[in-house]
Amino acid sequence: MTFSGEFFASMVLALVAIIGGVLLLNLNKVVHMVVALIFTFVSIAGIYILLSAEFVAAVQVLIYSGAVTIIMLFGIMLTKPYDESEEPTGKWRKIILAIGIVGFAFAVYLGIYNFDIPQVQTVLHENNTMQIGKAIYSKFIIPFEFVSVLLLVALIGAIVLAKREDKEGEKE
Amino acid sequence: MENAWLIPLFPLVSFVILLLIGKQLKERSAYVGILATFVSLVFSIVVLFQRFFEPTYSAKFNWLTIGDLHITAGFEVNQLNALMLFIVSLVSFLVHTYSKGYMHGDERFSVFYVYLGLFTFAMLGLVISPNLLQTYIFWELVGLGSFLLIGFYFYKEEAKAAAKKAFIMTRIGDVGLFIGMILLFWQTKSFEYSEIFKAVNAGQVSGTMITLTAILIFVGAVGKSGQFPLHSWLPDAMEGPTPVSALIHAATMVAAGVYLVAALFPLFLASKTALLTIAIIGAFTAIFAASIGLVQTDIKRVLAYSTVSQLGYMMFALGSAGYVAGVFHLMTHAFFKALLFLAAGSVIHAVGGNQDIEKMGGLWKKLKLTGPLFLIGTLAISGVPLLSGFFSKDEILAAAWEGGHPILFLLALIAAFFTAFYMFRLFFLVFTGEFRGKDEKHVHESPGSMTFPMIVLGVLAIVGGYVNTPWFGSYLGDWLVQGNAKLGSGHAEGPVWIQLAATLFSLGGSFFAWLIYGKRSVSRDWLSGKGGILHTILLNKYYIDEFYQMTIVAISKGISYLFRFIDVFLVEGLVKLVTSIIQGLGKLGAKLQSGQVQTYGAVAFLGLAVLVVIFALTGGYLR
Amino acid sequence: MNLHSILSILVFSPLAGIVVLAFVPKQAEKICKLVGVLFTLPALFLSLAIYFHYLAGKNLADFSVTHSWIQFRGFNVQEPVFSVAYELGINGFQLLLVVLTAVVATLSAIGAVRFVKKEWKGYFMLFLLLETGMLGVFTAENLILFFIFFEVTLIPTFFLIGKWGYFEKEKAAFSFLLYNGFGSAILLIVIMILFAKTGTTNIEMLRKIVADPSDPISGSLKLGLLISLLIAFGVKLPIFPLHSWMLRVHVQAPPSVVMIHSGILLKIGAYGLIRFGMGIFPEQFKMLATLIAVLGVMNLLCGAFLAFIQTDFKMVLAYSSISHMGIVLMGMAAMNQTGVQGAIFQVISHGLISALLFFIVGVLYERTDTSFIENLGGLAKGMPLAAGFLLAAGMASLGLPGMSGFVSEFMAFMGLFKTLPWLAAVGTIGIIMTAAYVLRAVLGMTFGQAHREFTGVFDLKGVEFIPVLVLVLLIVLIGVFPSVLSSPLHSALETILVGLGG
Amino acid sequence: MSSVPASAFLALALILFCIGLYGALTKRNTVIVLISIELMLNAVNINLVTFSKYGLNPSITGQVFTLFAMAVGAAEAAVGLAILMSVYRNKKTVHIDEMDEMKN
Repeated sequence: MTFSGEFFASMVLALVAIIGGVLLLNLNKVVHMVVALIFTFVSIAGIYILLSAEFVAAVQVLIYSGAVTIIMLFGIMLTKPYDESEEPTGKWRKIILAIGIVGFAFAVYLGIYNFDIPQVQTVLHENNTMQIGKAIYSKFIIPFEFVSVLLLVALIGAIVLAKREDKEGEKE
Repeated sequence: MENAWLIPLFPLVSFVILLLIGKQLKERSAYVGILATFVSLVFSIVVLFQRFFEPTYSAKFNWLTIGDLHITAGFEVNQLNALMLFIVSLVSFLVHTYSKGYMHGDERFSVFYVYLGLFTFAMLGLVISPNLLQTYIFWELVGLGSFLLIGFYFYKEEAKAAAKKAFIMTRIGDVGLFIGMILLFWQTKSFEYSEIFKAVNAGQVSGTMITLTAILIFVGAVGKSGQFPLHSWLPDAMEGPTPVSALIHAATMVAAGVYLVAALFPLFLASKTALLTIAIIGAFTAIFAASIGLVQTDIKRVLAYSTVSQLGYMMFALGSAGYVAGVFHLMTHAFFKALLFLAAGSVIHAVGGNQDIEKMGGLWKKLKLTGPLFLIGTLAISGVPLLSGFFSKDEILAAAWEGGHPILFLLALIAAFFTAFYMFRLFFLVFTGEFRGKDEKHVHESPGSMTFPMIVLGVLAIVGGYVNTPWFGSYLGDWLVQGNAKLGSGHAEGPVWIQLAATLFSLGGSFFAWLIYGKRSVSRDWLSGKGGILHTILLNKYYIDEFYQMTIVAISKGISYLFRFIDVFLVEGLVKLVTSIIQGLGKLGAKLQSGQVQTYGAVAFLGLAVLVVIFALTGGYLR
Repeated sequence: MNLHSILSILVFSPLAGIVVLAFVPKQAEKICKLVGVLFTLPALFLSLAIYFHYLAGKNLADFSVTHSWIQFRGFNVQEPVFSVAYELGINGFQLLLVVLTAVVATLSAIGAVRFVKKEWKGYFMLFLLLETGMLGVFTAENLILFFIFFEVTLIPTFFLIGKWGYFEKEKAAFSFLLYNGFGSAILLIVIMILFAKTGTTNIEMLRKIVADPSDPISGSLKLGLLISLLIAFGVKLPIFPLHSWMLRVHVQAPPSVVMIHSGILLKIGAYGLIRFGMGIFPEQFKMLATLIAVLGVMNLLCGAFLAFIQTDFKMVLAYSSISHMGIVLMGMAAMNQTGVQGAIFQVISHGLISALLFFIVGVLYERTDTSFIENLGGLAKGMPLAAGFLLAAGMASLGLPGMSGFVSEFMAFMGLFKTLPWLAAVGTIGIIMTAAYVLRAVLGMTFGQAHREFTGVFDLKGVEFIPVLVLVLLIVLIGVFPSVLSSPLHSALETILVGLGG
Repeated sequence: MSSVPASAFLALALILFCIGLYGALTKRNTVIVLISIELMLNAVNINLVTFSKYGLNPSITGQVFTLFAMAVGAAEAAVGLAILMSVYRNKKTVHIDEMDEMKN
């Protein structure tokens, strides 16, 4: 294994992503958590670039680091008059869950450890966006349309749900 | 004789007709019943005479098939059956006639005749049955008839209790008969009397088995014939109308036990133990019941205990191998006891329903016909010479002497003394002295329909004994044992002093009663004063009922409550336990459904994690 | 008409009544009742027709019908095909039960005309469904079909109890469903195991396969299956510790349903035990005979003693049913022709007697609003006919000769006395106790002084006479001429007893 | 050719997934729970992209799928927050353990 720039970059990005995740769990203030989350999302975008997925990386930054984080911030602001996340749930549950998760991780890691597939030369990085566009508009046209419908439904649903029902109350 | 099976059918027809249209016929129902029994009587007399000259006739058909077993039903006319047919149809005809007067004015008049018809049918059916099963069937049916008639005044609590008691106590005996019958069946593969005797005589049945079945069957007879210890229903059964007491509880049904033992006599003869048991129970019952009869004050109860005592006599005779003596006494007893009951009914009728002898007295002048007839009955039952009871009692004592049970013989003699005493006590208290009740003016003689049967019975009570006497010849006895030497000789030869002793004892009893109750030269309190405790015990019938109440009834109640305890606490408790476990599980499940989505997720994930780890450790996808 | 279709018509004729009822308006009380009663009649006539055909010498096998119905096999083509056919058939034993069912169902429908006070349409629809179920149970020649019909009887009964019963009807209905559901679950397991092991559910075939020495089921499994069957049908019968549901049902259900329930539904337990338990597993049944006899005596005595101290006449009758079912068990346990025939006789005789008793109870309850013995004293004065019939029914129940109860009791005891005399002797205590509790209850209700004045109490009248008279006549008929039952039974019993080797 | 092995990216995805899972199952604040779920989605996306490059048959499909997943995730976040808003209006809380309307 050579100590290449790619390797270095990936290590740093991974480290930042993990630290972001850990901070997400351990910070007290919710807003701080969101900031930690942004770090994670951005470094994941970096990882995508390393994996020759430039378009996905761009979308990641746009949607996650941008849109989702902002939505979350709005959610926090709208719902939370007090900031601290209070006494967390039971200690034992945490411990048991931690053990369970570690076990799960271990089991999955066994699979990853044994992941040994010969690398094949790919052309993903060349005209990545165009490849994606071609795939989406030819092979995946129907799922794509479904996704648009889904987004529409989500949009309307979110509006309906979040809309205050005061007006109806006033009418009656 | 081929048509003997018709005899029970006439009362059955009467039963059915009256059941359907009795309400419309009202008191005319009596004519239907009387006519039916009269036809039966005529047929019975014809059959009886035919039987004198012809051999036994029997017929049968398949009643029930169980695999290869064919259970038959049919009828048979042998000597005993023919005689019983005659006795039963005669008494029943007379009682039907008598009831017309006695039950006059009762609103359930026709129902009474319905029951009488049913009973007569069953009783006649019983005596012509050729096999044990059929006997058992009719045996139970007469029990039903008796039960219905005892409970005829259903609105009286005493009648209700007496009917119940009669049914249940006889049922206890019946179960013995039931078991004995079935055991005997599996031993001999037949219910037919003839087959059973054949098997027993051929030695196919082991000795213990014979003894066991004989005693079990005797238990049935004990129940029906009111022998100790199942006697106490019979006096209580006097709650029924008096004609019923005469018909069922004196002449016919209670004698069925004796009849059963007589009919199965060859079986009993095969077991010494069984015979001895019968003799002991019979003799004990004879003296036991007689002693109670000494102090009772209810006219019908005195007669009832007398019946129990006389039935004990018959059993004692049979137990002493005196087949003829037992059957003979059965016959004479039917006459004079039915007479006594009918006369007692006439007395009760005369004094307006009162049955307490302390409130009677001086009726001899008022009841010109009933009085002498009652006296005839009293003389006959006391064994005063020249009347029927004398001959049959004498026969029994002779048979007992022959049978060789000196102690039992002595008991029987004392019982004879008691009998004479209480019967004359009854007679003197009722008919002599001053009237002690109220309303003397209303005392009147009974109508003709009631006196006619009494006269017939009175005649028979006098002459009935002459068919079998040591002086003129034992026609009845010889005829009864004809063709069946095993049953013993037709006449028991006893020394002459037995006759003398019997006469002496019975006359002594009568005289003693006269001293106390007739001439009153001895104070009435002499007895009760001297033996105060004894008197109380006798008056309370040896506390047998109380004893049963405290033991058997209490025990079965106790068992019932025990079972209820088991049922309520153990069974229900077990069910509760199961349901509560399931409910607990359900509650637990409900608790888990806390609505905490996160917990659900955690549990679901942990489950997955466990599965995945197990999968990984066992090498799952790595293989 | 084709003989083969008769059974199907017989079984499904009540369903036609449901269809007709569906078009009847709810409020049309008279029409509902009329249709309900009328559509029990085809089954009655057909079953009687079959009975008389049989007496005339026709072969009952001519009536059996087979259609292929369900077939499936595993993924592997080589596996054998599992097939379930629609098979109805009839032998002497089944014939008697079908006749009993048809008779009691018709009488119960007539009774319902008087006893059911609301929603006649729903009542009769459920009732007719129930009748189809019962007829199907007794004619099914196939365990799966049997099970389906068995379940068909459960559901309508549940609703009939739960909706038209007395005060605690819901509780009674639920405990009915729970216990019987438990029983039928076990039954289903047994059927499935048999099906999986042998590939058939036809009863005849199963009998042959199991009797074959090279059968695929091990001895211990057979024993286990038989014990499971004993429990499954023991709930239905009921056998002593499993009885408490049945008490509630008897007390709470409407009288016309109890007539059916006590008269027929309980008999499914006995039918199942004799036909499947004894028929398919004779060897194992022999091993369990003593146990079954002990259970029978237990039932007999516990029922009798408990009936002795009840204050509610319905409870007396409920315990008396338990007690009488003990006699059925004892007869079965005798394992000889006498005993088994006695058991079957008892099944039928008790069906008639309990139907009669519950009908009379229904009449009394309708008049007086009570069924407590104490409250009913002295009824003979006001209602002499009802009291008389009650007494007759009580006498039949306590096994008075000349009535059906005696013949069956007699044969059952006779059979058991041959094999297990001591146990039978203990059982005879039950005979005495039966007399004691029946008389105590019946005399308590009819004899004695009337304890209170009943207003508007009137005797039996009109349509009420039909069930009472028919039942009394049948009871007496069987008691006097038992061969009306024993002759059809003959060949049916032979086949069952062949397996017992004697 | 890349010098970084595919397992490294997969391991990163695993770690992120586990962190997200832990957060989703332990945090009381519903917003954080939603964020954690987003994190898990991201971890999955990393896997998809990784396999699109290093898989047995590398192709663009993995990336297309990631895009779809992102769309769904975004929709989920929006709707989830809307529901949260609605709940918050009614119950004045964002604590997940107090939202037990499904109880019993």
